[in-house]
Amino acid sequence: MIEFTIIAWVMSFLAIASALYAIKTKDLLSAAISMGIASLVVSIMFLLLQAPDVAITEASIGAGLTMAVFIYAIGKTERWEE
Amino acid sequence: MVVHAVLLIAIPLLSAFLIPLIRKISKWFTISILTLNSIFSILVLFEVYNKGMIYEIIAFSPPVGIYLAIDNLSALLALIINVFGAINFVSTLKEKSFKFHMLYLLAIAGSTGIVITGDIFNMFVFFEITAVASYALVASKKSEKAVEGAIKYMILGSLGSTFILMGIALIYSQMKSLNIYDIANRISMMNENIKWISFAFLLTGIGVEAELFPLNGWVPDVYEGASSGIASLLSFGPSKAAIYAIARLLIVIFPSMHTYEIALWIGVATLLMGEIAAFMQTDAKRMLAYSSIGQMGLILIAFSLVSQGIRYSIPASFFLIVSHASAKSSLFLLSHKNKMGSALTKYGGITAVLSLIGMPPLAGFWGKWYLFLGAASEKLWLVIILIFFSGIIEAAYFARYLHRSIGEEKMEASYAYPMAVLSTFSLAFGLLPFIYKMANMHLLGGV
Amino acid sequence: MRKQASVVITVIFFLSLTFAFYQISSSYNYMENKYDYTNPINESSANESVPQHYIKDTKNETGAINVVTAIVVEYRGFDTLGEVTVLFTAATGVGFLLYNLYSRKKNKREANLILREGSKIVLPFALLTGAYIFIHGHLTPGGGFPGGSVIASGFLLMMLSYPKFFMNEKRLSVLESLAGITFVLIGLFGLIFATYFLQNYLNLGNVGYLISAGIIPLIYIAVGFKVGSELASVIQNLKEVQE
Amino acid sequence: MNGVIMASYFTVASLLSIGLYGVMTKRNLMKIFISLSIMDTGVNLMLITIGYLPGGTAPIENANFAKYVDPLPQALVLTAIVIGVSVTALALVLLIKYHSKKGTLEYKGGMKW
Repeated sequence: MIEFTIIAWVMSFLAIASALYAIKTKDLLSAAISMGIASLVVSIMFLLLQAPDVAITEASIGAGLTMAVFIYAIGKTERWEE
Repeated sequence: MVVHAVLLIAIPLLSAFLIPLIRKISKWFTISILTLNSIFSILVLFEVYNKGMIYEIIAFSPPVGIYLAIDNLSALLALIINVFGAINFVSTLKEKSFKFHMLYLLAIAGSTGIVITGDIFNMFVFFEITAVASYALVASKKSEKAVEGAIKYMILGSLGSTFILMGIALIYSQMKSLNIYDIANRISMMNENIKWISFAFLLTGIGVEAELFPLNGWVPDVYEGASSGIASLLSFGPSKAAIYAIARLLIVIFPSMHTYEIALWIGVATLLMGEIAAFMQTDAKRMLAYSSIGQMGLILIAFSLVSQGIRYSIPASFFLIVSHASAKSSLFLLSHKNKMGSALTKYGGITAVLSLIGMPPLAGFWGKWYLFLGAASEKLWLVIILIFFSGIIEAAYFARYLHRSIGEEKMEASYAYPMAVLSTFSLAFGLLPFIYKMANMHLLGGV
Repeated sequence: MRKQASVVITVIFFLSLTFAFYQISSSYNYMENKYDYTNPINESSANESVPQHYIKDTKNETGAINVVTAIVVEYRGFDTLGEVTVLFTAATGVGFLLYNLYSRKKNKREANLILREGSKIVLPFALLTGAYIFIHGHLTPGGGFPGGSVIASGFLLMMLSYPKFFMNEKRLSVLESLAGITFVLIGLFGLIFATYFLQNYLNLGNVGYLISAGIIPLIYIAVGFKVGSELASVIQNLKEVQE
Repeated sequence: MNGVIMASYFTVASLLSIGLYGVMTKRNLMKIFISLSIMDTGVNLMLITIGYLPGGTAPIENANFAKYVDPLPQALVLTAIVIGVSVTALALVLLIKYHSKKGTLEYKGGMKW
């Protein structure tokens, strides 16, 4: 089971790093994309936690469509934070 | 005749789904559905009055399934939400868009769902329906303030729903159940620390919607920005449903001296903050919004006095809810023009203000009366003094409000009639003897 | 001042969460642990925790192999009805608020050849996959929500590659209404033909076959259509809006 | 404690705290909603982790395993994900309206009492 633990910690740090980058960066587009990446990474953690239904849904809705909606909205407004 | 309480939710949802197919007649369809629902909620109230608490199972019996648990107070709140919703809809008849009608129906259905459901996650889902519908309705007025208020509401509301979900997750981790009464029966087995953390999260989350003290930054902006029909809807729908959800949380799930004490002091803080801020406002809508906050604090104080038995606390909260719902919604409708010209609007406005101040024999008087009795029986003299003090402030700014708003301007009939009818409720509930019996019955079953 | 206060609140929040998780994880035995509680309505299910009941009895009670599906559609079907209503409310709100902000100006540049031709090939497969996911919800992982969102992403791909691609708003809304009405009507038929709202009144069939589990596939097909059309209309609305 | 559970609880606490910090400190509305989305993800992971049982398998009937994870939180998370995306979509529409009225996404109002 040690390999699962290692994967989980790697995913954990990836998720936290991309969430931190999403908060930190001034570029809203990359913030939205790194939020999507965090979501995708978390969906891999759902798989590790034996939740395939949730993993599929999170990957398609949480990561895919949410990010698309954000990107459309950024295209209609502005890209840079002050 | 068997009354299926689930129809209170199923019918509005079905009609909201149906409206896009019959766009042409959506207005009349919505009115008839709201009327039907009000009649139905009266039937449910009588059912509860005759038989005591109703449990309506959906699909499977709990705790594996969901049920609706309707006690007297929630039946009355469902009645208030549906009947007031039907009356208040008259004031929004100018709206042409069928999507507005759909959102209105969904907001009513969601608020009804919050008060009648017996499952904590189901309550969260209904919170979201109500919240999403109200964000859209608030922003529907095409002004800058409306959009700004809606965004503020949305930020705090989404944060609140995240907190509610965290609280639910923590409760579930210990109890392995989501049914409110099931959790309540076994709450003593719960880990003490997790109990406190989840209580804090749930109170924070629901407190956003219930306009409690540190979380009510959105209230004045939303009420100021929204059109008067929608402000009126918000004042009797979602906020009353949320305060009832807090009552369930406080009285059914986490009944202990400490939680009551926390709720009491949050209520006092909310009351003082609301009334003092209302006194300093110049704009009528903002003043009414802050006064709403103060009233919500008063209702929370009433709920938190249950430790001495529910003899005074439940009647007090009940009358305060009725008085606040009817009076505030009619005053928000009045704020459309802000002048009382005709006799009808004068009658409505003055009745509403008197009920809020607490003049006998209106509903507001009975609320404050029972509240004083309850506080006196617990020997909370400081709280009594603070409530009395805030009552004086309230009387002062409402006197100023009345003085300013008597004028010659005429209001449209679509606002004047619903307003007069809504404020009549605070008179009717103050006088009907049936209500006293209702209020003294054993409420919030399971306590 | 504001920043310091935020840091303090965040740290308190983090510590209280960590503390709660520590407390939770020190009691990991729900399958062994039996609670003795009485159910306000039905006392027969006492001495068995809720997850245990789901895992033991789902197959007999609902005929579904995927327990999560059985919970989403049957045991807690009312939540799912509320959830599709939230999505419906949001889609309605999006259309309502953007009503006078549309533009149909079409001076956007075309996407490149590979994307255009590729998406033509991918779209039927995306629709097929979505349909497969929601029809097999009671047998395999997935169900109405991922299926619907896969369909919506197929349309998103078309919108990306063809700027002129446009779905008829009216037809989409008719589709989502019909799907929603189907869901509520299935529930109401439960009230009429059986005892409770959303109760299963169809034959459970042979467990494990495609046509089994009574109303679960029907509801999931309705949910799939509803979610797909709503997400597609939300995305289209956001795309069409003028700045 | 099981390593996977520890990792995911750590992720949950961090994601929720990062999101809360972002909501409280940021002035840009798009950033606030991104933070709220991050919090949503964190809560979903929290529910799933609460339902996880070390050594359990996904709750789909399987002859080879005897132990299953708790299915109920997974059903709840399916609901929560869809609710999250609907709220986000409506929020972004409101942002577009705000931007078309004010020409900026910065929120200057603050919490005036």
